[in-house]
Amino acid sequence: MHGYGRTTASLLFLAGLVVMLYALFQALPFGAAPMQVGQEIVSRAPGETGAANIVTAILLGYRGFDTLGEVTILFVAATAAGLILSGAGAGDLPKAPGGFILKAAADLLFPFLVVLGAYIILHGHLTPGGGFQGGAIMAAAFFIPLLASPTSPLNHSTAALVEGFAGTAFIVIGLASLMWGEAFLTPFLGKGTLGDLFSAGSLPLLYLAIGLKVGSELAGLMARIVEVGGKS
Amino acid sequence: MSPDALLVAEYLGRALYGGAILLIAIGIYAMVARYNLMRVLLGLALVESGVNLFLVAIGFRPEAAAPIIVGGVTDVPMVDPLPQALVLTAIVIGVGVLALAAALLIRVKETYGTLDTREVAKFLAAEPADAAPAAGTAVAGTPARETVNAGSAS
Amino acid sequence: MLELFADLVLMPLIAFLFGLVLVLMARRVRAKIERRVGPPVLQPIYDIVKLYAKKTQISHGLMHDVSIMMLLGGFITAEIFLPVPGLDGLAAEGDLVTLVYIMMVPMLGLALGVGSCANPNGSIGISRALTSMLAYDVPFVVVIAGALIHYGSSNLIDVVRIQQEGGVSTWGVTTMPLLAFAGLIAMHGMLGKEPFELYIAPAEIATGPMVEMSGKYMGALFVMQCFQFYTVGVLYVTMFLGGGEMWLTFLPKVAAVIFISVAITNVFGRYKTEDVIRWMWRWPTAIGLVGLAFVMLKVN
Amino acid sequence: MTSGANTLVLPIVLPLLGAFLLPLVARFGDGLARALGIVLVVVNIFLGWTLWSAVGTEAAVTALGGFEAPLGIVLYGDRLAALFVAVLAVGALIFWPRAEHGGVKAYTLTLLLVAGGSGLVLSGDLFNIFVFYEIVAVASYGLAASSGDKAGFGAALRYLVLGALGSSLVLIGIGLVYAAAGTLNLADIARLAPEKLSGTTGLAAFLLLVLGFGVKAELFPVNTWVPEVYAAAPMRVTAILAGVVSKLAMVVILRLLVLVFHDPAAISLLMAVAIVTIVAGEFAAYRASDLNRTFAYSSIAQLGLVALALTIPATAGILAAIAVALHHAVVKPAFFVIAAKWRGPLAGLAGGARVAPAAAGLFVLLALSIIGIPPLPGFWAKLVLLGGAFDAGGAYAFAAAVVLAATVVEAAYLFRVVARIWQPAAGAKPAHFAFSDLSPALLLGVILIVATLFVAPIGTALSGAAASAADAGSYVARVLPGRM
Amino acid sequence: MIGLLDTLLVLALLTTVGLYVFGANRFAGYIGMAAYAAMTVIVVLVGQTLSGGETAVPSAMAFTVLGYPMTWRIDGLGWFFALLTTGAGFFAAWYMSGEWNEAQPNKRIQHGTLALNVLAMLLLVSSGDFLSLFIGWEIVSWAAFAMMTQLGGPAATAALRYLLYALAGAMALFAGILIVRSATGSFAFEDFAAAVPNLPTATKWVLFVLFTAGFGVKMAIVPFHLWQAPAYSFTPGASSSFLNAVSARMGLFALTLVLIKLMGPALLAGMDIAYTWFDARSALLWLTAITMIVPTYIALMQTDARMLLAWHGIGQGGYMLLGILVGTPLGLAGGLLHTFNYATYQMALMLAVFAVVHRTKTADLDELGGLITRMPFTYITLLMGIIGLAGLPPMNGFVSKWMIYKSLLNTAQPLLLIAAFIGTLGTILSVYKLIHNIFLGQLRLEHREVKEAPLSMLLPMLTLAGIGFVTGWMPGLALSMVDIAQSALGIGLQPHHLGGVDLPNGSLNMLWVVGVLIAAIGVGALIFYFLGNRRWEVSQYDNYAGGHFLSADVRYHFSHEFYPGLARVIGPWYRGWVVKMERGLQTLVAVLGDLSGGVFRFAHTPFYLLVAVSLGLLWVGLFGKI
Repeated sequence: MHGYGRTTASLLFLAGLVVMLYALFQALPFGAAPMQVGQEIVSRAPGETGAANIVTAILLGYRGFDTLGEVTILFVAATAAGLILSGAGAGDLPKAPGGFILKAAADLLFPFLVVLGAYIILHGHLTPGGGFQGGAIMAAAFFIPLLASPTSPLNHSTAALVEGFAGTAFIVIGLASLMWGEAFLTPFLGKGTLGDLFSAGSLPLLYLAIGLKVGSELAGLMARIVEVGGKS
Repeated sequence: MSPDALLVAEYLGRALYGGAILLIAIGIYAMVARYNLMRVLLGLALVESGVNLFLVAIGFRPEAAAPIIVGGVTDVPMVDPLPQALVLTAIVIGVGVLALAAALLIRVKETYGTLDTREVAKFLAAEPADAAPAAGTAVAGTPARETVNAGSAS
Repeated sequence: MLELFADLVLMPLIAFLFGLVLVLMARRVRAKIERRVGPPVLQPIYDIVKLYAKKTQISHGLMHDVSIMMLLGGFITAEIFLPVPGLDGLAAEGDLVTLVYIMMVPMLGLALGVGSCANPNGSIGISRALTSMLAYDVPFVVVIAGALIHYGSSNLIDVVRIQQEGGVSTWGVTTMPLLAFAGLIAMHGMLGKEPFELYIAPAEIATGPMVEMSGKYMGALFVMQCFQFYTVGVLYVTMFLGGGEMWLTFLPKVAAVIFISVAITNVFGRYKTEDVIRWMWRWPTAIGLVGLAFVMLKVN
Repeated sequence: MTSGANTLVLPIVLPLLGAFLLPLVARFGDGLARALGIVLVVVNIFLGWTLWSAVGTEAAVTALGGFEAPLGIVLYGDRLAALFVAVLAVGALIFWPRAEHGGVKAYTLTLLLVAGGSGLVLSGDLFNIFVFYEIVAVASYGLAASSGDKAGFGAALRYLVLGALGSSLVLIGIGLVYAAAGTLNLADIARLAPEKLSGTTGLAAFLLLVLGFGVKAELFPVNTWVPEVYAAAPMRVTAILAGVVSKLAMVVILRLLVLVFHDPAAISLLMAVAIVTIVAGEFAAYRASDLNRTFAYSSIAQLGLVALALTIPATAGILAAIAVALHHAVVKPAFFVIAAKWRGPLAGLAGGARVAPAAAGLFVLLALSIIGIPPLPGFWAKLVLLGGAFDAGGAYAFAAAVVLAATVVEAAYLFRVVARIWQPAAGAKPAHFAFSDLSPALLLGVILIVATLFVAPIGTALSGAAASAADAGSYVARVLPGRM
Repeated sequence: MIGLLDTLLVLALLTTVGLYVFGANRFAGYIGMAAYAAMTVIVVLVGQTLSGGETAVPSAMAFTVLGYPMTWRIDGLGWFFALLTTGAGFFAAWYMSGEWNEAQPNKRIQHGTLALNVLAMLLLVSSGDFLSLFIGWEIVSWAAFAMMTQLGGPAATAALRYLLYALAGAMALFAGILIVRSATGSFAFEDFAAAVPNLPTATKWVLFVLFTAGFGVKMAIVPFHLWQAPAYSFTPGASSSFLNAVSARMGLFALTLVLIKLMGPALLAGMDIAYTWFDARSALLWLTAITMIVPTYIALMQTDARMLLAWHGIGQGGYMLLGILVGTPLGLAGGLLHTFNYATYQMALMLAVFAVVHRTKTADLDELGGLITRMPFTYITLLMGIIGLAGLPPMNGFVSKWMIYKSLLNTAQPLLLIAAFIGTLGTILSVYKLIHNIFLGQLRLEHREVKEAPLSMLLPMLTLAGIGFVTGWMPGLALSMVDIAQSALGIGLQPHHLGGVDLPNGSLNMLWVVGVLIAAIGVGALIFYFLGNRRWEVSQYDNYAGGHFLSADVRYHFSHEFYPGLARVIGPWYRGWVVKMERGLQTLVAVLGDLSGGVFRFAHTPFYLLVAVSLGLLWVGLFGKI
């Protein structure tokens, strides 16, 4: 395991892997995407979901359940990280303040980022972007001030509150359709006009929940790492 | 579809798949041949990127548009939207895993004082305090005296 | 029924009397070879009478006595199951295998008796005796197995009948000479003669099994020797020399068999235990196995 | 797609909902959070049971979001799924985390594990399976490190790196499948597989999927995380991971085999992996230095048995896989309960029978069952497995011979421990068991004995479940009624 | 519908439970005696039903699991072994009823495990198909294991070895019954018996090997013999004698069932081994020949009385199997009779040795001697036992050996006969050493005050020896029981009368043989007592020393290395090949274990994954369908 033996062996196997993966991928018909399901979705999505962005239609409609899982993974990761880091000696070392420029810039950036994030979330069903992207920007909005002034930590309980409610909201929206005898996550509310802000039924609501949840989770997660990471 | 487009598609395909494989290979190399856990994690991130690139590349069609309906026009050829959705999910999953990994990394460094995989492996292997290696040499032996004669002349 | 009863009485009696003759013969032959005069004719009887008449009859406990009874009882039983001319006795009720096993009873009796005498020399003697029994019995069982396969019957009456109906050409010694030869060697070992008399070895272990035997105990051993000579001789004659058609030819055959043994014994020294085993397991056994192979070829 | 089938989603979303709410509920006290978690797990048991009794041979299918089958995600609830939903919940109930190992966060992760695991077995969509697989994986990474044990972090990180790499393989595999078949719905793939996935691409996809899912399913050689994690994680986590979670990955492989990959080459690949897993596990266990590792290796071998069972054609194989998996799910957690108290080198166990007769007796019972001694349930599981193997003949007979030989090794290391336990103590005595320490294992022991008594009805029930799980045609017909 | 068999099994179950609960009671031995006696009575009743023309007595117990039916019923063969089992249980319980009981700290376990073993064996012998046979088999194995380990001590170590052998055998068996099911579609005996002649030769061979190995392990057929002697001899007390007498015979039961009843000797004889003169049956016959010789000569070298007897038990098993495999009615009767006879004298022997151990606290043949004066009745038991074991008249061991020899002669197999004889010769040497080193020679100083074994132990011993004598004198008594067993095998019965068997080419009538022998010994006694002077009993130590100094203060007993000359010749032949093979196997497993363990312990996990993926993809590329 020591010396160059492993490197050599790794390189050999790696070379083999590369060759074989390449052979494998070359056998795939590139540019002739199968489009079995894809084509059908493209043709049916506008009618069924009312979302102009077909990727969004898939994410929230056809594969909405995946998205729930995805959100959950972030939540799991955040919880697990919290669990793992809970024993670490957080914040017993004084952290260097970020300085005035950084602080002022962060304060300045905050509203812009929040608004941008909200915009991207709300237009997720119309344009590229959506809950995740927006949520990430939102998280950045809360995370940047933390980097600028490490001494004022993020309010984790608020984040958790937002997180919890957002997640609950997603599921409750999903469960709501059960009451009408429909399957879980069946879109409701009117589909509206394709391309309008208030269209695509409940999908934007889901995106909102996702955005809030992703934002709070990412912020919490990174904040935790920073809090502990400052020490070691 | 124009022959040009097909040619472009072929080269693009090679480039995209090749790039994906390269990313994966570099990532795996970092994970396999490097001893620093941080690099292992970076390698992991590379592998994930490579895989995502591969997934996106699957959905490519020459001369097709992004899967967003603009102005109600639905009959333009669009790239397969499904892999894009998948990749979006996969990216987020990767982020979560990496974040957790980072958290673990911090604890590993804190606990063992090192990020060297060899040291960590040594620590793990040595964990059962006085691991008696000879725990099973003699499964069953008769008391010494009897074994002498327990032979066979056959 | 009466005839059977007569058989049962007569057969051991004849065995004892002719055994005395055989013992006498052995001693006289030995004397002749050593250029001595040798004992008088009645010397075996004198010996036995003297021993029984001794005043102190030292016993080492009940088992010692019982062993003497087993000794005599075993041989008497053997005589009864061994057919002789005109007297079949109970030979039909137990076969050659039974006989071989019955002949082990006196051996066991002796061993137990000697053991209970609590003399280490006796125990060593018995250890050697049993070891040499293991040595000579291996070729012996090869011979027995071959003979039984050859005759197709283990009933000694049948064995005798088959040989007598066909005359000398069907005698075991002509139909299976190798087995007969191996049998002779095994028998020689069975009689405990040189070079196979390691268990007596007076210079080493004070005569071994006999060390605590005196008086009538020793006398019983003398009687046993008579029986042993007779039994072994008759067994050999029955298996290989046509058995007994009439006493006049039968007894000389028995005597001749014993004579061979006592005649050659004097030219030998004494083998060590290991050598007895090695020798017995090598030569007579090999000869016997070759003989057995011939028998099997003939049978199939 | 009856409206009743819509409740299929509940075993997934209710624990999920609970998990989201738990941090909020915890503000009103950890006890409340704990209670809520336990209630939800019990509800899941109930849901599993309901599903079991509701579906006979006809599985329940629901298309989520109302998007019909190949387009959206479907959940497919047959008896197999119901069974594992219930088993997972029962496992989580018995081994609900202790407050000292992570508190509310551990409760949350356990609930998420339950949700993810239920999704894993219920989902009928390849990518959706991957998502749930990741939920389960990430939750278990977190739980694995939750003991605060020093070795825990290193072990968990090793687990995570391997798991993440495995997930990447799964993703490549899914990519290959999608590139070839153009769909992610399992039934749809099943429909298209003979045409599109019978070649090299399909085989490669299968390889990648098996290696990827194999990380959780403890298949050799991607199971190297097992001994360290099981040794370092809190006992309750180890019990759930070894007992139930590893089986969920097997259920996925089962679905793949039944529906998609019928290629004999794929089968023989899995068989080779299974045999190596069995051998490596049993032999490594033979030389393991403490109880925890012994059981960890043993659990590897047992999952090798499950994998081997999956390769056996037709219902027999699936029945065997379910039987072995269920049996292991009962036995191994109980073993880990014992190992939790009896740590350290095996030599230190001498005198255990004196100190803790109940634990020692239970150990023997469990060992007998796992070796496969009649009339304990382990025997019937092995009977079905080996019977199927010998019926199939050829390479299967060889595999069966390996299993039988491995069983002897298994007995050697288990009963070596038993002999140790019954020896008089030399030096320090092994730990004493309080009733509460041993009670989960005792409960499992009772389950084992009850199962022995009712082996006939259980066998019948499992046969039914296996038969419906093995019926690929009915799966496709149920999910894609219009597209046959 | 509760039949006789159900009553029997329920009674055995109740006894087991009862003795496990109340075994510490001082009356436990009597409870056990009563229970086993009742069981024996039931078995006898079953025997009456069977000899009345029924082929089998069924049990109401039946299960169907996973579509496999399991049934229990007892036929003649099972009945025979059931009788041995309950009888041995009875004598063991009797032995443990009095003083023994008071001396034992763990009598509850002794009584409980004994009852458990009886129950397990009854279950086994009454199994009605391969599945119930296997279940019974496993239960028997583990019951024996429980008996060995629960009492701790050296037996536990030996038991571990036993366990591995037994389990390996059971696994072979498991494979066997599953192949049977695959080949015939069911676990039923009848289906197998009907289908086996038409199976492919390879399948027949596989089944033959698996069943022989699987059952042979329990019988300790060479080369699976290493475990038995230590495992059986270090189990304390009456339990050990029970194990010795009947436990290993369960292997014989199963072998007889499968090889003789279901497959049949003719079928085995038809399975030729290419390029040799052997077929399946003769190959196995030679294995039994080796089993008769090798363990016997290993026994000869033992220094522990229990080990010596246990090794002989293995050799004796060879005789039984030899007779049974000969496959003629005479051979079968001989083999089965030997099983019965062996049970009587082996149990008597073990009980006697344990009586000695009970009194002197040692079974070391180098540390005993001269006990004949202190324990005369134990001596008598042991004497009768060894005469039986050596197979000399007038004990019953002779009759069965005679029948086996005779069957070999009648089928013209002289080499096997020679092998059997050689085994017997070794036995004679060995048993003489046993009785000599314990009872003859000079009494050791520390044993001067040893008392005779108590009546509660003497009576069962003497009764067993008596049974051995009576069935030696009148073998017809035992042969009529053998008849019932033989009638279940379909080979035909051996005609017999009270004194033995009549054959055209050499008969045996033990009534005469024993009668004459006893009468002749009586004549010897007459000669001894009425001729010559009265005997004068001297001290045992009043010995002639041939000039050496011997005194009564220092006791001399020639017991250590009793056969030095023989040991010098055959000593080098004890190469311990089987031991070396066993060690080699252990080492192999350990090395493989370290290899696999090393993979995990020094895990560089991503590397393994890389290797696996690369190799896997290579494999896909090479073998995948393009």
